[in-house]
Amino acid sequence: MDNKGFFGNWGGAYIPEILHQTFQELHVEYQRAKNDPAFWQEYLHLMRTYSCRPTPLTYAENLSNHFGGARIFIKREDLNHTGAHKANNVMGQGLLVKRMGKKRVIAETGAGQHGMATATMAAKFGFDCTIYMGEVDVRRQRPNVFWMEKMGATVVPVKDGSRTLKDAINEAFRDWVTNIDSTHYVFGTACGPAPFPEMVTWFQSIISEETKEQIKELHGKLPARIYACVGGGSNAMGSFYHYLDTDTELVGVEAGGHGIDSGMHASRLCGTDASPGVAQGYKTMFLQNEDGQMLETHSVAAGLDYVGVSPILSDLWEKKQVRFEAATDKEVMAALDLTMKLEGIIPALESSHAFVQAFKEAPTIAKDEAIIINMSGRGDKDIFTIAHAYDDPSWKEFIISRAAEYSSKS
Amino acid sequence: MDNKGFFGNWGGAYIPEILHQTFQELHVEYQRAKNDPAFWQEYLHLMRTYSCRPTPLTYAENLSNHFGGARIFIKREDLNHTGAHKANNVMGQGLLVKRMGKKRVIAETGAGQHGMATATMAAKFGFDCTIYMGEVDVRRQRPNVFWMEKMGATVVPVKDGSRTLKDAINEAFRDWVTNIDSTHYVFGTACGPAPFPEMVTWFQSIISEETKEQIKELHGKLPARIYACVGGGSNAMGSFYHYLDTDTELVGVEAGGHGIDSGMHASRLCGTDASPGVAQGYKTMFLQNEDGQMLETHSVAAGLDYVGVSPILSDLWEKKQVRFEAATDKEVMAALDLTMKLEGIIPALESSHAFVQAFKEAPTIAKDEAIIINMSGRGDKDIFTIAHAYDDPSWKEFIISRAAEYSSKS
Amino acid sequence: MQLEQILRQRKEKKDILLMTHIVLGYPSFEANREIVRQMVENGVDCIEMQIPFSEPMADGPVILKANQDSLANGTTVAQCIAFGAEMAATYDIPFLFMTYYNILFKHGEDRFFTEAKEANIKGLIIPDLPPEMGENFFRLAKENEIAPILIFAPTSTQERMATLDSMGQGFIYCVARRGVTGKKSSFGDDFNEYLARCRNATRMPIAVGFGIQDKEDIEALKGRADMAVIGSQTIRLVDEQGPEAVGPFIQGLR
Amino acid sequence: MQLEQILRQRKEKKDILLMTHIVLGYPSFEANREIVRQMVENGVDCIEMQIPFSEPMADGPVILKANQDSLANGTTVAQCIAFGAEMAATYDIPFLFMTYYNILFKHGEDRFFTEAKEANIKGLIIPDLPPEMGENFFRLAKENEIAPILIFAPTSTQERMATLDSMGQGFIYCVARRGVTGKKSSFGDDFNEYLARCRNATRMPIAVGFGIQDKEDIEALKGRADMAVIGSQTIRLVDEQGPEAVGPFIQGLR
Ligand SMILES: Cc1ncc(COP(=O)(O)O)c(C=O)c1O
Ligand SMILES: Cc1ncc(COP(=O)(O)O)c(C=O)c1O
Repeated sequence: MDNKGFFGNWGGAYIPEILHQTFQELHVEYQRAKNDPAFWQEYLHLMRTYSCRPTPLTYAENLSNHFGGARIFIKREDLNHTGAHKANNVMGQGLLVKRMGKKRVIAETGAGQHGMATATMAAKFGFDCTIYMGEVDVRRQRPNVFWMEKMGATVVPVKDGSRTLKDAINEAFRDWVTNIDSTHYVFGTACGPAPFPEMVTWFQSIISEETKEQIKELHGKLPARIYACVGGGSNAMGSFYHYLDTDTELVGVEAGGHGIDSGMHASRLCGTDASPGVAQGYKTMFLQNEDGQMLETHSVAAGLDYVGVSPILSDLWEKKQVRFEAATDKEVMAALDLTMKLEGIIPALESSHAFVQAFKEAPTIAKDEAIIINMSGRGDKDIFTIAHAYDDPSWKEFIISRAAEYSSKS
Repeated sequence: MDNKGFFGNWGGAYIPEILHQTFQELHVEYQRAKNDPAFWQEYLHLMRTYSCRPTPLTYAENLSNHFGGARIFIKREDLNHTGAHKANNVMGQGLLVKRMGKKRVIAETGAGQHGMATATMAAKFGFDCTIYMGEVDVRRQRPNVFWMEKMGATVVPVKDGSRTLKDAINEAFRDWVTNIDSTHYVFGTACGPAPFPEMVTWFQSIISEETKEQIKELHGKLPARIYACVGGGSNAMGSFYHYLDTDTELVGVEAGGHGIDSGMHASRLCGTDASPGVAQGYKTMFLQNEDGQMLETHSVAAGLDYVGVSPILSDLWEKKQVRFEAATDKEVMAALDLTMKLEGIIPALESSHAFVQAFKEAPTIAKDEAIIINMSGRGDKDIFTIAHAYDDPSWKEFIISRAAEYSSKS
Repeated sequence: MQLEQILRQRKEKKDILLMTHIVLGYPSFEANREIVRQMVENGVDCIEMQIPFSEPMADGPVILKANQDSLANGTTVAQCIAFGAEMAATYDIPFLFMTYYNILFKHGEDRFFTEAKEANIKGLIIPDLPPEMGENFFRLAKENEIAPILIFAPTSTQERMATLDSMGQGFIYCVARRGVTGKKSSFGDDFNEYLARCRNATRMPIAVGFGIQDKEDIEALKGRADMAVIGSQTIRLVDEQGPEAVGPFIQGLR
Repeated sequence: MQLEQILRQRKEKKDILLMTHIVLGYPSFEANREIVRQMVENGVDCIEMQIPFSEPMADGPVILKANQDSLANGTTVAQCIAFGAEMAATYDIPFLFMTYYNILFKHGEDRFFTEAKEANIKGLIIPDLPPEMGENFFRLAKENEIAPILIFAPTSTQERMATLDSMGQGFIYCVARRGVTGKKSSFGDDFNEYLARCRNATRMPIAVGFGIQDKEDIEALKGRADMAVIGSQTIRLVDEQGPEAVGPFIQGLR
């Protein structure tokens, strides 16, 4: 990051003037934390005693044999508290908020994972908490909303625009400009105005800090490739970070939705539908029309269904340091299925995108090489989406009979 | 355990003759494993790389302050793979099954947790897998059934008796006597015929092996008390085991249901409704009538809703080495609520029973003492039960609208 | 006279003996009475009367359901013992109780044996009580002269059979196959070999049970076993055609 | 003539100037035309025309909805610029474009400035483009003599105000409070102190916006600000009573 928050041509901080001062303070606090070795130690202690870090690196023997190529290792962010890598970022920001002396946090959420993590952190740190969530997402992710509320957060359904993630981000910014003095906006991914992309990456880099040791222990050398799904880009940046200066090839997998040529996807760095733009406070590749209006995106995975992408990834893409691929909804369901059956592990729909690409490439990689799939989260909390996507008849019956019970009683 | 499988007056192996040989083999294999230090190392490696062990011991600062007494620590079995302590036992038995050269596993399940864990283990080890589950439980735990099936297990709804856990156990025994040669019955708790109570306890003792180190690191000395919920007794035995010869007071918390005097509960060692009996292969305190017929039990937590209890716990109860208490459904919901709000942690309904008793006692314990609550599992997979128990209106609306979608399409 | 002796005497006049099974209180004690009458009148040699238990782990679906329905009707252990006494007083064949160990344990083993003896019950079959677990039980059985009937299984080793033989009385119950009651067994080479092993391991009469359903099955056992056990099949019959179908069925078996 | 000069001239004859706001294409360009006509005829001194953007992060619900509806109607940037040109050619007051940076960026900044200049647009308000991010933008603004209007916020330090003052042209837009457009502000002591700070920090005219809704608000600003900005209030009015209500409303403001 240069001193204006750019990574090559990307990033920056395109923020309303009212936030200028707040961002100054955030920059200062972040730099102070970065330069204070005790801060990272405090962070590690928190993650170790509250959130099960280091998360395991699992050798997927059955999948490896099945594909007959590279040794497949899975980084298990599903076992992180709240079920995804999101907690890494959120807990880190929680420590910063404590240092800044603020008493209230807000966050946007799409899949609900980041909202869950933020509500959790707020409960743990004793902060007030408001979560903005597109109305569409509130509807598809009701269980997450339920838990956020139970942890004491206020969940506000956002009824503007496409009523999904990007609109929740806009709404969170609106709250922030109104309540800057008391409030910190816990940005959920490596996007947004500087210093968020770098800061979120820093917290998420705990993933690659761990895998680098783990893979050496389990495999004796660094992996040939690492695969991560790319929504905003935080789990990808986190799992790539400490390999950027190594020979390991880094592969980001975007949401191919109904296909990269269908217009129904969320692929920004793979494919040709995106173009450079500035929105939500930063410059990156956006899915937008000729006039710069953002397009609707599509993915079976709510957490990948986003118009922008980390400016750091745009930079690495431009510099060809990270390769980008896309996985379609259909491929994702198949990879999920195989992983459950062969390894007894349930990746989130988001994470399953990374599995798709790894499965495509594993057979072509030598048997003495390792690849790591970053399993960003667990899928069991997505039961409503996954059972629905599988069109499971007993699930439907179950829901219908539950509903009948509720209707007759109310 | 004496050589007939008794702990004091309790335990034994009351099994049909057809199983005699199988139990002999199991005894031999178990002893061999116990005496082979490499086995435990293999087990630890598996748990460390596949299941996030050691799970954290979390200092619950907010709860501690709230109650103003003992320092409350929470052992986080919720972060174990599949979301509960059940995996400890199942993975261990999986390793044994591999050694015995069997290719098929069966299990009973009540809450679905043990079934999930077994289906997971079977996928990981490449075993065929059949799960027996009372029809009532299949209905209340459909999400678990969905995942078990996705992991390749066959889930058989049991339509006999009370159609809950004990009937699933009977049915699993029926399968076993039919398929002894190929099949191992992965018993889910520290009950059943010897060597199950001891063997399950052995695998679960990994919990107290870990906490003993962790509490010394975080608190400098052993805890004053440890609280664990008691269904069959496996998480309790696991979290007590390495403290049995220490000054730490051990407290088991049973399901008080609608109240210990209501007849609607599952308290066997606390209260006066249970009496010694022999069923499901072992002798213990059962909730039964004058004629020895088992009674219906009640608990908001499916995993505690069982007529029997570990014979090892009956022995420790008789010898007053473990104190038993009960928590009512209502108290459980309140403790769950408080824990979510203050710590950002969602205990399973089962585990919440342990929290209830710890909360009652914490204020009376000196501030320089620690207590450990064994959080046996996570509650977020119980969304259907918990949202229902809270009578949450948005949840009902959500289910009704989902159902409407399914009804209109089918 | 004790059970083994009674059976030996009866066997003198027949190719093979027949033991049948009922679940007490199912469908009702009234029906039990009628069924027993038809059984005895049609030449059954021994009847095992199952005292229902809520957790019949070794029984298959037919008997399991009968246990449950009987309990749902309110059947008690006391009623069962009384009924057993009534039958033993009425008919001149040996009656046994079959049940699970908890029924005795909870009733009090002493008391159970005393009452069973008073009822003139000749033997007990307790499928979940292996000899290792039954020290008191076997002592009481001996004292009360009630035969503790033990089971050979296809998985039993020679050594195990020897142990069982040394502890059991009355006869040895050879289960024909792996599994629970109520499913058809096939009597192939494996079975013959198993039965030979059983015969070698004991000098008591041997009964064969589990899945014996018709005349053909019984024919196959003649000369190799002393007694054939008809279990679930009569319950099915009563369910479908009522108690009066039992007589003709039994008659048709030899 | 450049924006600052125009405003100073107009200010000579008035206690306070009035700037109003419209969202282009909302409810329609037709309606925009009528609204602008009524505004100008009733003495508005400057109009900011918002080119709609799909992500208007600094706008409150009223303007947000107007942006979305306009885009849903199919409003394009080209239409907006053409409309701006038409207005500037028709009326003798300065017209500004207000929009978010991506509209310029995607259109091409060069091209946007060229077209805006051709349209005789006097200034640009881009709330998400702080001076640090706009090197090219400020260069082009200077070259094309279009005023880049910058914003003072209640959170701005003296130092920050100095920076903004040095980069901005035309006037300084002082937002009256924290938050987004469309909510009522209160003009208490804090506000007066803030306005004094603003006045001290710049020699340009100062406009006050965010939440100005009626004559009373405007009275309160007289003598302290050079221009009052009416934003969401006219949109609400048009929504409720149609474009013809705008004239009387404006007239009633002073
Ligand atoms: C499990 C999981 N993986 C991945 C993502 C995508 O986010 P990112 O690209 O920032 O890792 C999300 C977002 O919600 C998620 O929940
Ligand atoms: C989370 C959890 N805790 C506790 C239990 C009770 O079992 P046990 O007493 O064997 O630990 C269960 C059983 O399903 C469970 O799922």
